Amino acid sequence: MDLDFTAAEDAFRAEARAWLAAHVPAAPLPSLETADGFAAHREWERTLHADRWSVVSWPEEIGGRDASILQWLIFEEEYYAAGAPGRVSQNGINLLAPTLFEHGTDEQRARVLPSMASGEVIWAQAWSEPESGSDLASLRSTAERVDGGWRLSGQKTWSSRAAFADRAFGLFRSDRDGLEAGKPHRGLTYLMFPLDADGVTVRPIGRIDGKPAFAELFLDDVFVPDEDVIGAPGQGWQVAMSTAGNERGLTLRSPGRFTAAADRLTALWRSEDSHADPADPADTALRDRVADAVIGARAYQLFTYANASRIAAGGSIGAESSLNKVFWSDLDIALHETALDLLGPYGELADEAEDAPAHGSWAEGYTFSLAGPIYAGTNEIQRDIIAERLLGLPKGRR
Amino acid sequence: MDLDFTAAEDAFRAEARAWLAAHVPAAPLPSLETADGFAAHREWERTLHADRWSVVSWPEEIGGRDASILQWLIFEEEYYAAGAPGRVSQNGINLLAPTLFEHGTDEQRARVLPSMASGEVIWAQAWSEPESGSDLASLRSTAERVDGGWRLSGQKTWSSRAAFADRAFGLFRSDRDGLEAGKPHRGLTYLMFPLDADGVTVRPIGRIDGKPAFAELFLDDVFVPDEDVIGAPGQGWQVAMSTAGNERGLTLRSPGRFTAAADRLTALWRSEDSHADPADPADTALRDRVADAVIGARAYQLFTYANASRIAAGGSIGAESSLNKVFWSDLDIALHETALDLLGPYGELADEAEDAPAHGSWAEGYTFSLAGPIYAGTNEIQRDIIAERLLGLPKGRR
Amino acid sequence: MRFLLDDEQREFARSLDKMLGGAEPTAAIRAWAAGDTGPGRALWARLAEAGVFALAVPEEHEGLGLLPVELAVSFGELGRHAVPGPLVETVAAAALLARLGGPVAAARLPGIASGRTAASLCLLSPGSPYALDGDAADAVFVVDGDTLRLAESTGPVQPSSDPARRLSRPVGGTVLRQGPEVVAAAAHAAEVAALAVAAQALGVGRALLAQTVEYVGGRKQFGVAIGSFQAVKHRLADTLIALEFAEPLVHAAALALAPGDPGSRSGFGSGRAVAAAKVAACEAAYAAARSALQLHGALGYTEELDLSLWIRKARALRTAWGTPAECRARVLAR
Amino acid sequence: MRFLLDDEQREFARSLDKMLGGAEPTAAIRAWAAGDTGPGRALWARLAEAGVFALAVPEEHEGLGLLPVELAVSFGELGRHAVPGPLVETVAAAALLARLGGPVAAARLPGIASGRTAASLCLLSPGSPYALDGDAADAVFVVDGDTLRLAESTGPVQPSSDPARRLSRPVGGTVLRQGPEVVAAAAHAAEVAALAVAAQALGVGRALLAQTVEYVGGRKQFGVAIGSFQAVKHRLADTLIALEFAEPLVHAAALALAPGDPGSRSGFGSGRAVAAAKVAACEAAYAAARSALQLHGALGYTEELDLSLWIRKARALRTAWGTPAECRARVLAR
Repeated sequence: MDLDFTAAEDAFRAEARAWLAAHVPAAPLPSLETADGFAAHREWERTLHADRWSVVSWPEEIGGRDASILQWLIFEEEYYAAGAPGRVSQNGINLLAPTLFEHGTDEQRARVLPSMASGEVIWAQAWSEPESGSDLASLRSTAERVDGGWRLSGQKTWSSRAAFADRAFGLFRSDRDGLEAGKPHRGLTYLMFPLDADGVTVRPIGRIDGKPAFAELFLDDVFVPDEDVIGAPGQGWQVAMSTAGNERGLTLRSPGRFTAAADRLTALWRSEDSHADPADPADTALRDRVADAVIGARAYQLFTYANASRIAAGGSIGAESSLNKVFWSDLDIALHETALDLLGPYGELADEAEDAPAHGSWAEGYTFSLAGPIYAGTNEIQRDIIAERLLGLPKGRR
Repeated sequence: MDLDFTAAEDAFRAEARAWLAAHVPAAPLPSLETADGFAAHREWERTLHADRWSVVSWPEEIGGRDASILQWLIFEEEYYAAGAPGRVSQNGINLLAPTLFEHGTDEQRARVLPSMASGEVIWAQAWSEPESGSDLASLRSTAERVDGGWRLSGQKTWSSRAAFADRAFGLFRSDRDGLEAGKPHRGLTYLMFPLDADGVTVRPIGRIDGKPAFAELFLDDVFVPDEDVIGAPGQGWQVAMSTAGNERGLTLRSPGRFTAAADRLTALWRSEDSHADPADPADTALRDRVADAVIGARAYQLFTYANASRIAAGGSIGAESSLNKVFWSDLDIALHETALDLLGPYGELADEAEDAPAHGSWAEGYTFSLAGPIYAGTNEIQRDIIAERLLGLPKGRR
Repeated sequence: MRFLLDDEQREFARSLDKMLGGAEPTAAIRAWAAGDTGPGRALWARLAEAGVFALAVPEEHEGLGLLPVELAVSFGELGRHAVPGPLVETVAAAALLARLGGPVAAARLPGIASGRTAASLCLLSPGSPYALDGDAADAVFVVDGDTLRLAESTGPVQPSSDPARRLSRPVGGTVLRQGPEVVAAAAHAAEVAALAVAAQALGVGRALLAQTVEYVGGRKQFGVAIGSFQAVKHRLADTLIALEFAEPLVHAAALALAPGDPGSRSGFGSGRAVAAAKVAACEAAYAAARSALQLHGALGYTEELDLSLWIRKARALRTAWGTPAECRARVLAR
Repeated sequence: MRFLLDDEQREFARSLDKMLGGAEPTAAIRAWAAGDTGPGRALWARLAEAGVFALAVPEEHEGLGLLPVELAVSFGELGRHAVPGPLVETVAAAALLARLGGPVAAARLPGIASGRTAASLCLLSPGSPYALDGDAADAVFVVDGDTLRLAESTGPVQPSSDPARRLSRPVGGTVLRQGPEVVAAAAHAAEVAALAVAAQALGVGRALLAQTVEYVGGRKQFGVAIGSFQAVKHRLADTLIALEFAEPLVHAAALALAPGDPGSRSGFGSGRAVAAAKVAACEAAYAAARSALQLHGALGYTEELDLSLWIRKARALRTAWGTPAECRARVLAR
């Protein structure tokens, strides 16, 4: 058992750190949930891609570095420690790409992945529907078989990034038999479609701070060619779920985000941020909360190292990813609440305010953290999964 | 709206305070969950009774003072502020007596209440059975009709005070029809019985600190005469429940206990207890927890004043007593955990330890507090009641 | 003792509730956040007509005297409907001027009572550098140590995470009064402000709970209403408990601020009583906001659902006029 | 990096678990609490035979060297079975003596490694005035500032709320060593002790969770297993989460204490790493105890159910060898 990095890993870290130091914008980009910010972040993806930092874990021939999970974790640690911008392309890279690697055709990979890596095409996810939040199997949007492809109809919602993105992916019901037989997971098909296609209407939805972080999609007889079906028609649920448990459980939120945030919080507490009033070191109530954030971020980092080691040793993680989800989402909120409390009267300010602290984007980070316990399966659902699958408690109506 | 006391109430408070100052034992009595302590506490009940302080809210002719709810609250505030001993007779006074006042016969009241007031007879409750904890309606112990009375058989458990008490009261199934018809609340009869009767075996059970705070009762064909049935046979559930909601919701734990405990906690935090190390006033983590205990105790006191005012104005409280139960039980644990943390390395000591703090009985108080969320309906059940009856959320399988 | 609102107070609450419910306050809030204070000022006039601001103005200045219980009752309803504007600051300014008396009080208080004057108030060090809605207020009062000023103008609006709260720094201005009486009056005004915030937070929390109870009773997942899930039930039960036990603290704090101060009888003077009410009510409201957001799922995370108006206010009230830490320290002060 | 226990370490844990499971430790705990240390010492001898104490003793003194990972693994199992006695104090004393070296080390360490010597250790100011199980130990070491003493005797037993922990104040004794090296060695010993407590707490928490999961799966109320209630499920899910995330902190703390200190690479030196592990593991175990007690209902509140042995230990470990507040301060120390 060890926590040691190889010389190659150390070199990789050093290279990433040096590149980031040279390239990360000095001033924070505008929020990626705005039109200007989205464009700026797309440009940043191009910069990353130019030096092969946008998709480090992908094969070299499509812009990656063949990085191991551990190297990816190292990159993420350095990335967030450097204060680099949020990743506007993460829906594609974290959710769609693993599915294409496992279930896509060579043609699909060759067509989709390079433009994803470069930021030329930004992807939105289109999982939820108005009546199907946590209960994803009850989807109602349809894909109707037509000559050479499918026609999509229905409504998707909470489609993150869709206000400004280029394309989207999601599940559509191509066969009602499963639904009628009480097996709603059957008869779904995994499809990709352009957001500017005929019949697609995108209605941006303002997040709680007003920024259009997601959108409703209205689909009215939208044609999608067969080449944009991933996996077999009717097998969409299996296709979507097969990559949900393993590495995706790790990559949903990388530990580097939290170790970097905990470091910024510690600096804020130590008044290294020029904005804050000096903290009284004896103010143990805030000290304890800062310490808990540091401990939590470290625990999440170590837990991830252990899982990465397990995967590297041929193991896999399944329901364990629910532990991850609950832990980081609770940690993220607590960490940001602590920051706002440290800021006293300035904690109320939006990041756009002239007086807002120079470092941290604490208001945006707090807003973002509030979504954590809701998206990607609410924490209530995750706790049910933990209790039933990891502890073996009896299933019950909830 | 006011918080004013009348001159008569002030005089009542002054009289109680003076009497307590003159009579409360200087050294704490041994724990009432031990044989010696039980005897000492019974003796203390006699002392209270001699000057009509044991049952202030009862009529004058049976040893009380006809005190209003508000006077009772005043008495309790003074009682606990004076550091007076725990009430070994509380099962009888708080649980059995209200039922006798409402459903008992004149003969029963004349026979039972005076010896309860004097501490001559100490009562244990006998509600739970091994398979019926929160699900009280599923009781299985039986009362079989015989000439002139009933014969009790079965097993009761978690009978508090029963290790040393004289008599007990509880519900027994006198008719199986309700149970078989899926209406388990029907066919129960409310009975009183002596703990030294033929056929009764009392097996004391050690609380988590080892003290025999409750007992199992094995009943083997125990004869009870008709005169010891309260209310109509078969109507025991209604008899037991009819007094459960109203004043009993207030009297289960009086606010005076918590305001006094919060004052002791504040004194401990201020190092007025000679035992404690001086607290750093800047140690805000502990300060905040002490403040929360003070605020919680005050809130509970005020909430109770409001309820007492509502009852005095002819109103009643029903499911609202579940709010009370959850609030005080959570408060009690938090308050005692804070005390133990204030005591640092001394927080681990049992109260019997030579080095234990002179004031507070913090270890015993902590142990006692842990039972709060369990007894008298677990807090899980109480939260279900709050959600369904006060918020109107749909009933569901839990 | 009759620690219950009387019929008249209840009726006052009901009539405010009814008036506000019919006045489309959410449109006024969204307009206010966008810089259009017109609908908000129209609402302000109706509140003045109902007597809300007069509750903080003595009778000799065309008010109803300081009536803290009625003030708490009305701020409960203002919170329930998330009414925008420098409501707290206006009654706190009234309390400050009333305590100081003299020509300044005579000049300003009648306008506050009648609703002509929306005031803001900024207590610097300790306090906040910002005046709430200073750009929209007719008068911005500033206390710095023992000096009371009327600000000349305010700096640029500093967006709050609750856009309906427009913060700015007061600039310059003329000295209205100087001396130790200013310090004492400002302390009194801060207590009135904290009481008003506590009452407002309680109303905000009640509204959040009510909206959430309604939502979870209707929203179905896995074939049943999510309100039948025990985890949902228990979270809302805890929300109710916190609000129910904060309410008597708010009422007691109001009594402690009433002339004659009966609250001090049980050792809870107005400073401690207000601080206890503020922390309990604001923490309860913030917890209600967190629960409302979580149980509404993604819908609760949107700005277009009116719920967001209350969620954002709950967060901001938590630190306004006394952070939780400051309040807890005050509860234990001797 | 391979941040996983290897097969040998897993097998060591399994064999200890099996041995302890067959050794009726609960009888030994109850006897120990009653002052009969016989069965506890018999268990002690078997632990020594399995090599547990040798893990803290260098090879030159008949030990296996300081092997912190294996130490953490074995204390996890000691916690899982709630083994009584001055286990932590003995390995901490070994670490202290090993760091000091010299004749004292040579005289005492072989006995510790072989299980002949059960030691207690008391670090005064800052620390605790008590030696755990000093009355049952063969040697009670006391560090006061820069002085190491061997206590002559111990005062009367001061009952702990965990009766299996027998506390007493060490009395008198001879000076074994004096100087700055004592201060440094004591600091090292305190870290080893905190690591051992953290690992033990993790085992205690795991045992509490396992017993509770089993109970709620069988116990029926309202016609169904209480483990099917969502409130019960979520509480136990949270218990598992806290334990699962404490475990890697304990392992990392062990690595940080290993000679060569690779843990310092990521900025977590042994002091911070041990403190983080201690607070996370002990809070997780205490929360597990609270959940176990609540979900067992009245049964969990009894002394006769063996569960009580773990519940009481979880509470005591929380403050032993570093309170949560001390640990959190240390995590942020530079």
